[in-house]
Amino acid sequence: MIWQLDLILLIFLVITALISLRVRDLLGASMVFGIYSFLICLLWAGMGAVDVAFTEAAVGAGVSTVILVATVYHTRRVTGGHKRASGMKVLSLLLMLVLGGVLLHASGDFPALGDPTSPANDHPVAQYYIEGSYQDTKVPNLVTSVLADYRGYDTLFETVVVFVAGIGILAVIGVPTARMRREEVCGDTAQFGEDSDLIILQTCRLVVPVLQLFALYVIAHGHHSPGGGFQGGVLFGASYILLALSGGLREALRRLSESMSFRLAACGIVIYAGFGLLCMALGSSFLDYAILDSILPGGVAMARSHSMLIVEAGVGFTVTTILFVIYANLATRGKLEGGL
Amino acid sequence: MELLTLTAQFEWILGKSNYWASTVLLLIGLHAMISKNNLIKKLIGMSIFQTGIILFYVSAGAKHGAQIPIVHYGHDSHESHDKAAHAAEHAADAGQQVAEAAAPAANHAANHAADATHTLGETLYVNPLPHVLMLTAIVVGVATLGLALAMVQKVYAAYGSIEEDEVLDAIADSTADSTVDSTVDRTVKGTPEA
Amino acid sequence: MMDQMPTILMLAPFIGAVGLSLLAWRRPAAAMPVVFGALAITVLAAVLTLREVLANGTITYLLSGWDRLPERAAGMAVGIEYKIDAFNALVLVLIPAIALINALYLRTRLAVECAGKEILYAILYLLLVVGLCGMVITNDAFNLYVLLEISSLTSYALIGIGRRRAAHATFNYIMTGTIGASFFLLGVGYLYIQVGTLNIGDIHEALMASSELRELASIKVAAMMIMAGLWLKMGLFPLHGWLPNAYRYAPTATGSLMAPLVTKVMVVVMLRMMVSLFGLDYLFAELNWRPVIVGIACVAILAGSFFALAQRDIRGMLCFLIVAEVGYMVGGAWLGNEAGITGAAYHVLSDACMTFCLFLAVAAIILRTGEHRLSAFRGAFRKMPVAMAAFTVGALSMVGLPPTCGFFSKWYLLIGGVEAGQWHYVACLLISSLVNAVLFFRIFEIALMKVEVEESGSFDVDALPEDPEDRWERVPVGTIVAMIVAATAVLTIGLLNRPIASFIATWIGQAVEVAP
Amino acid sequence: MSLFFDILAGSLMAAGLIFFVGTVTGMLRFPDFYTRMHAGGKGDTLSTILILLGAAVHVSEDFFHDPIHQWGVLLVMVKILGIAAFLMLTSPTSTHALMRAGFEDAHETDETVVDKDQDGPSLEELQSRTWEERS
Repeated sequence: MIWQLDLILLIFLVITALISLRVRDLLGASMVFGIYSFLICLLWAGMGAVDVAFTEAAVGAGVSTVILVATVYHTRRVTGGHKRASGMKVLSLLLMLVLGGVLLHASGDFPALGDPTSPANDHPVAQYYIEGSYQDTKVPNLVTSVLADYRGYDTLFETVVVFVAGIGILAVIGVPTARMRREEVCGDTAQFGEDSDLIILQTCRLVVPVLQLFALYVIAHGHHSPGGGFQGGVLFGASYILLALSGGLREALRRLSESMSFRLAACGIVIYAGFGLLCMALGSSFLDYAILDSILPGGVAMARSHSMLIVEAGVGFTVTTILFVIYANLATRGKLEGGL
Repeated sequence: MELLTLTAQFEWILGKSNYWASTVLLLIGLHAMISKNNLIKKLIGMSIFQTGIILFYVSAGAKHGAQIPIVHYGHDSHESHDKAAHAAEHAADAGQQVAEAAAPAANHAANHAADATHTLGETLYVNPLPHVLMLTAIVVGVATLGLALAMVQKVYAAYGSIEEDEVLDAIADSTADSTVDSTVDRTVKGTPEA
Repeated sequence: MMDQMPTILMLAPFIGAVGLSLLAWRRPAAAMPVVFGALAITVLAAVLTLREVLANGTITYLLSGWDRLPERAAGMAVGIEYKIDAFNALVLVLIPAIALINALYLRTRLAVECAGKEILYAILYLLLVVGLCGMVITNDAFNLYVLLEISSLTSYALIGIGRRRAAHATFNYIMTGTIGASFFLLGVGYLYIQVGTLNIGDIHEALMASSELRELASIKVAAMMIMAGLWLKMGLFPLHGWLPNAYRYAPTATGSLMAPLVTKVMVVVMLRMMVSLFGLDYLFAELNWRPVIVGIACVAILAGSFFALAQRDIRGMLCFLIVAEVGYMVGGAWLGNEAGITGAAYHVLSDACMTFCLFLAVAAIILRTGEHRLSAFRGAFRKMPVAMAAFTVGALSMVGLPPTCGFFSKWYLLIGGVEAGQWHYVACLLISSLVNAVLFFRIFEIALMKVEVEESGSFDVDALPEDPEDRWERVPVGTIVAMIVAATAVLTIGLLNRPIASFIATWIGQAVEVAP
Repeated sequence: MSLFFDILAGSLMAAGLIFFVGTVTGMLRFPDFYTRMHAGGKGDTLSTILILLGAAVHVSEDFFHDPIHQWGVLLVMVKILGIAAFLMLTSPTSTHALMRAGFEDAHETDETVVDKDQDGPSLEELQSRTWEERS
């Protein structure tokens, strides 16, 4: 942690936050918000939270910005001034003053930033994750082992949150009749990117496979380096979004149709929960991978390690497909036609 | 003497800077959520609000002079002595930069270098638990954002505007026009139960 | 098998939802059978769990098999665990049971209100039940947040799936809900930075063990943020803005599921936070926020009641009654004595049942008459005897007349108020009951009146068309069964008042005893 | 040896920063959309790649000094070069896409850049042509 860099980033964070809220042009605001996400991602990398930084770069700066832009494209680009009376604003400012006072008062007795002896860092649980988890699971990336094993139940429901978002967006703006038609039309052979620019098309042709390979690497290598199911899944989903942007949504849907997406997403969750159920069937508690050493090679610790890999792959399935579905629906107002 | 107190004050401020920044971001976001008129601006505010909280958690798990939470590959328990020495070195490095905060840690690590297993966790790696929690929070945040953006598109489809006052006006107009409850829509009244 | 019941309870609706997405993407007919099957298994598992808790005391279930070992992190929980005590177990039966009965009503409405989206609706419906059960069952503060978000996201979608007017109401709900959940998360963060663990039991022990910790301002702010977050989610009076419109404009089956469950589960979470996380000693002996919070609750009760009186829309009226009821429960819980908390916990059960009963009856009446104003009730006793019987039971319970459960829970709240010397709370409770009485007897008057004298002249109910093809079609059997079950539940919970109250009292006793 | 690597890495990064300054100046000072994108696209790509090369040289120092982590260092270098190659491909493409979008959106050229009196197709004419005709 370099405090000079830390301070500069914090100042820029506040500035970009204010700018993205002040700008009248919503497209500009979304872009500045993307910059904000990248800055905070740097801050986290600086504080040693590499997995968080990776996720923020992929999710916050990537996906959030894309879906914000998609919505701005389909609604209005410029926001007017405040026609409403500023009463709300004054009330809100008063509330912020009170809340800010309370929160700053509370921060008075926090341990200093980066203090290794603070309660949170010195607690037996935190110590145990650092000291014991490698022995328990043989996974060098502590974040992965805590994420997929010690708190695997949380991660299962985190995946479900993503799934719910996909289902919810479809339920809210999906157009059922247009959708049926769309599935039929997908059968006919539209040429890949017939109305696209040659340069963009060729570049995307080159980039997409590399991106997908890298995404698989991120998922598979999550045990040893920053990354894992979520980050890899987001990257894989991004490759389909890129395909949709360059060659047309229709082309991307031909490769990964919406119903197939949801089936795969459900498959991902089934892989995760099914592994947990398998542990139950073998007589232990839900998600207790240790019991799986009877069917996986390499002893108890390696059984945990292998199970985590499989579970992360399940997460990857769900995140990949749901992100693409979210993009496809938001970019077409739920009609799955046209697009950005 | 005066210089020393000044440094101490400066360090105190540095020790709180992240928490203050997280509070500021949180308040900026919350204020935007409450007072902005444009729905997309509200959502940007929401995301900023959430990052404020994430910043708070990640700061709670930060440690001076610690490495990213990935155990170096190939090192095993018999090499832990080596690691502890490493840790002491790192902590000492940090100690030079921010003397007061990290110096106890450095001493601690150096004293117990032989008894490696107990000092490892304290200084060598960043606390991984907040990172895990915040991965979840980021994903939850983007899921909420996606659903909320879908809602914005639906509002726009219904009222042709994403400015809150215009939407409210449109709602007031539509309720003034018709006395029919909009939840019991026409299809419901028209078709009998199967 | 028996010790796996808590997980089976959580996983049955979960697997049902995922299975629907996997196998039945284009088969809307599969939606309802899966919902019924999954919820039936859940209810069964919940009942078995309740029996187990009654026989052997609190159940602790360790996920991922990370038992608390002395050599592992000094006996602290490194994984996530379930903790099911007596009250939890009772609520865990209530949630899937109401969802199951509501599914009887949902079956008749699904194809009409969500045409083309049946499967999506069923998936969200099941996952909402997962989220609600998960919040009650878990013993980990952060896991509670994740499940809170699952239940929030599903409820946003379940409301937003409705027609035009639902869109803006849902957007407001998303804003409020996110602020609430984030406040909760921030409060948990403040606890985490001072205590270092996320397990509710471990945090509680740490707080009990160290008086220095209890003195810290950040712990107080943590309590404040957690409470504020939960109040936003449950719609306590000044923060209730999202509630009426969201429940009013949602598809009717969503309204009748969420109105009884979502706010009530939030109250349960609040009670758990008060009893199991912070501990009553800390909250009442050291913080002394009682006067303020009971005051807010009083305002909430009065405001909810009078807003309800001013409503012309039936469903809007019920929504404001919920606001008043939330005031009852928050006030009761913060009275700080055993009777008050017993009353609040009891009122969670009874309010869930009576709200459910009223929403079902009103949905049936609105559907049959096509009107949403109070005038829909004209001649309703003759035309829809079952619906009106259910409505009457629910209404009497709201007013607080004896054999219904509303009477008994209010009784405990009153005793609590008297014991705590909070006379203004007692007065508000009585005034609110009186207002409810006025409200409902006005409706009964309309419903009983045979001849309506209005500007349109005389109006005879018997002259209305009897044609089954017309909008006066019969109420579907499923809805009738659902209403009968709900009304029976209201009466049963009332008649079983003694066992339930002693049950809750033992729960509080045990929970307080754990604290040294 | 170490000094040599430090100087090389430092000068590469410094060169990158100088080009970045040029990019920023161009983005701010050039008169119209096309010239600004020209400055942005070119300068941005080159300067980022220079800075990445500087970083690669900086880590490559350990390759010779730290025999334990030799292959790890090599992997990091390869990754950095991979990023550089990726940028080489994508950054000009995105500039092109933006330019084209601006062109189809009929952004006006500035008169100090394009002499309007000169013979040749106007912006409107160019836009009305099909893609084949344009190229």
